[in-house]
Amino acid sequence: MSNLAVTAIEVLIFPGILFLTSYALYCNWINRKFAARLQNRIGPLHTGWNGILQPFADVIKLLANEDITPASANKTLFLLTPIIIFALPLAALFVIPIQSLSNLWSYAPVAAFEGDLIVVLFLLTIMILFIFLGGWSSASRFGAVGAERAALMMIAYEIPLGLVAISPAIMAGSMSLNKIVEWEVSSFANFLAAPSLPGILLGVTLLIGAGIYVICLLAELEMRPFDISEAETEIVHGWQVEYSGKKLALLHLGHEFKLVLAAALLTSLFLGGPAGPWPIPPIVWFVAKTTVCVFILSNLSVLFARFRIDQMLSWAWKYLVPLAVLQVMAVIVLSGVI
Amino acid sequence: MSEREYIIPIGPQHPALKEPENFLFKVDGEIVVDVEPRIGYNHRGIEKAMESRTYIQNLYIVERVCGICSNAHQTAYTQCVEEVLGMEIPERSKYIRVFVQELERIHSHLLWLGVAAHEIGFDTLFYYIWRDREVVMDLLEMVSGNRCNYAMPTIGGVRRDISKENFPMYHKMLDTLHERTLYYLGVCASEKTILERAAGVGVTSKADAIRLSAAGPTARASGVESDIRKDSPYLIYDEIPFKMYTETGGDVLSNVLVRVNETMEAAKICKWVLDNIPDGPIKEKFSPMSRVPEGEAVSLVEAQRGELIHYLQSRGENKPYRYKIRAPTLGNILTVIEKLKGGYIADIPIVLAGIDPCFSCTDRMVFVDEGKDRMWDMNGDQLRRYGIRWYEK
Amino acid sequence: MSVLEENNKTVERLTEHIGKKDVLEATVPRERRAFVRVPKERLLEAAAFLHDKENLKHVTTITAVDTGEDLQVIYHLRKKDLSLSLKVNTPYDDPKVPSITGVYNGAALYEREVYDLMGVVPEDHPDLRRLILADEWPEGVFPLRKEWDVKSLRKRVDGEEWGRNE
Amino acid sequence: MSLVTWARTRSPWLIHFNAGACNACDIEVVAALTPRYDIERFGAVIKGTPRHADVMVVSGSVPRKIRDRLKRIYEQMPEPKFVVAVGSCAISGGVFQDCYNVMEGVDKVIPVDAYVPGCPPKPEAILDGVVKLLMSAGY
Repeated sequence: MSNLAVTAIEVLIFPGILFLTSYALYCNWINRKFAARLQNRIGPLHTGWNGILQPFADVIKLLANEDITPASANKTLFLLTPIIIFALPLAALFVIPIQSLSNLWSYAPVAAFEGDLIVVLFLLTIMILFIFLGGWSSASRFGAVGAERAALMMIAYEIPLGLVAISPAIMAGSMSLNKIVEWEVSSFANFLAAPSLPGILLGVTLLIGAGIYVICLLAELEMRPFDISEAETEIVHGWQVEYSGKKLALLHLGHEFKLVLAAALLTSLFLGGPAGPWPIPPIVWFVAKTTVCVFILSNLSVLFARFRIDQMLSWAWKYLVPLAVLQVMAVIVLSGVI
Repeated sequence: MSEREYIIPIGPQHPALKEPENFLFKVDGEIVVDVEPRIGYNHRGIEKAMESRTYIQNLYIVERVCGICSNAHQTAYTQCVEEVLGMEIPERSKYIRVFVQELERIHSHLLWLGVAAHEIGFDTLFYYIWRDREVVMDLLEMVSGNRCNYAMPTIGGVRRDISKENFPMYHKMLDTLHERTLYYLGVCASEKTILERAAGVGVTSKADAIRLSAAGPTARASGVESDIRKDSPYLIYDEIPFKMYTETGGDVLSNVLVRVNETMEAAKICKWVLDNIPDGPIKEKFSPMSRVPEGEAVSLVEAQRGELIHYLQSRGENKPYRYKIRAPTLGNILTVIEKLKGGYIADIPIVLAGIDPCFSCTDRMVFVDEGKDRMWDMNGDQLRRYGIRWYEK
Repeated sequence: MSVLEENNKTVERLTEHIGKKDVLEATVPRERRAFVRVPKERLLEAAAFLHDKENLKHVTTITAVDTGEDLQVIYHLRKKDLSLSLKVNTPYDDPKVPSITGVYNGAALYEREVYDLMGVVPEDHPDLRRLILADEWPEGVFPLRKEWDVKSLRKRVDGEEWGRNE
Repeated sequence: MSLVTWARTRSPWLIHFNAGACNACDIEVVAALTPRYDIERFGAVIKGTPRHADVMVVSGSVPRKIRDRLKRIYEQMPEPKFVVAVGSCAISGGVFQDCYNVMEGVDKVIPVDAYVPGCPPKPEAILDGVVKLLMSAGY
């Protein structure tokens, strides 16, 4: 067995495309099921065990449906957007530490390099640009308004999102997700061995950071209360309004990858990634921790009414950005102490 | 029209409108500059149809003017006919009519509250409210046999009696409704995201409400004391002790508070009716071929959405000579246009929903104007032009 | 003073204001209801009087009736404890009435409605467009007039039998 | 049963179109979403745009003006598409037969695959109609 074959399997099957796709569908099911239960409903039930195959059925059906391109749409952009929105989060997921095939207890990501955190953040930003283009190219007024709103929202949450994601990196002294996870594991072990006041302070600061991060992720994922760009009752489905069939399936998958990516980032940056006490392999920890993150996200999203775009913008700039800056400053100060 | 403005059509198929309706919004960025309502997608020609049907047949068509306020329409219709006939209906039937009317008010207001929550993107609240609304639907089903379109009032009384053995159960269900509504009142008055979206949004002043002849809860939310049940009591409303709620804000929040308070008041009225209902017959005889003497009558009813007027002119046949219905929503359209101007796109659904529009009522007599062609000239921007052309396809 | 007496007083004051010979018909069939008929030339005067002096600030609706000889327009005005129906008649060949939108701002849509369905033309209406009728609806076909029944209306508008086949 | 067929029967996305109904059918369609009936158990979701939908739930007697809109919305749906006519009005015009401005039935305008009678039908009946349609629509 050459190294190449292992890498190929890692990319294509586990923990690569196949695993990520099924995991994304699983996360979608978790999200829907949790939301339904919190809303006093049952949610998907008759498709597979407790409806677990529901997202799978949705995607298969969409793939088989007719694909309509509006006559007045910009054909190239209209075609390109779903592919890119599908591909970007998938690409970003390859740098997330999940599970290595070469060693059962190792969680080195498929593609790791110094600075991959920056790449992930960059990909997240680029995605919004393509959402904007996708909405704009569909030549529907609802699409245009949705695209405009998506871009406006990005201005509000992208800065705190980036700032907060940097703070664990500052502590770890590395821009690599894998290294950040390793730092988390070792420093947590150190802290347990010898608890100290700066350690507690750092923990609290990072917790605040995680809170801000969750809020930004809700906006990134266009979940309530920030589903402003695809608000169903206001502008139908916003920038997605014109997509159907295969393109819609890709958009759906892309959105679900984004959900996984969000949960995985949250896990990697603040919850110690796939690491955990010994006899359980990293993959189990990864699944458990990301499921908890999805639960947190879906729980928050059913608790609120949708914000209006201007409210969201002013709120983000008034509170979220300063808080994120303060948090990063606190982390820098503490990193000097520890 | 400036460069920055473009037009967003809402309706006739739009998730915020459960009914076919078309509003044209000229928007500048996120701000609404002008609104043009185009009512008429639901025009069925009921008034004309009624002129060729007998009085008993008309009972059913009048009920289906609107499925949400069916009992209000039937009450108004039967009152009209009975007034021209000079018929005095049995006491017990009046109580039953009020009972069903107030149940319908609870059902309609809870429905509205849920839809309003949905419009501001608060689906969880929508699901909870509609879950509790099923209680009143069950109650209506027990009383009348159907969840909507109850067919209770008939000319000369009511069609079905309510039985005494069920009263304890009715009381219990009404208590549940009252308690849950109180809870939702607390939620609506304290939950921050709701207040952000509802307070100070879509304001109508008291002077404007009077000037534009606003009706019902919409007027009461602006501080106008107008309630047919108090102003021009019909059935037994002059005997029932109940309170008229008004708010002074005139915004969406005031609309919510007025309707929630009215829901609880309606539950109290229902309980009062159950406690005080006299025994006796429930209807007078009126045969399908009976003729109604020459005359005219105006019947006013406080439907859930406001003042409802029916006007009957009879020429001594077994069919009406002219029958006119005006539903409250038409009276509130001018108000809602005032409310929408200068607001945000995001506020359109909740402000529209704020008057609890019921276009199937409104449109019996109105036609549509598509008028698409006009928009073409007004629209300079190439891309937006494309958007409109697409919409045409 | 009972409600009925109060209502009678209102109608009396209106009669006094308009002048006895111009009040063609005035009845108070029961408490809280009144019907008054005036010539169409005096409509605005009567409406203004009721709005300003008698506090009937609310216009409920406007009904138009095809009486067989002419068109009758009924303005349903309301205040607490009284719903007064003010009637005017206007001939078929000149179906004009003065617009009351200047006095009652809320009447704008109702006047457009009767304009569409009965062909009653409110003069000096600020915004009298064919708002409600569709563009393809033929000119001069007013569906609520008695000259049309459902069948002939369908034939006229669609040029053929439309909908269910009999 | 192929995989695609299986997926289609398990994932009907609905669009609700009110073609001049009296609202009774419409509130019952909405009620089918709510906790007691919860149409999502069958994988059905109400979508706002015809492009995302597979099944159109139409209520109402189709007044003259809505006719073109109904056609247009139907044409915007991707294939394969199904139509469920909910309520007596959507089936035959119901009580509004012989009104000058109604079409008397959705099937005069677009092809209908399933009829759910009732005035209005209960939410259970609407659910049943959708599920039966999927189980029998040539699959």
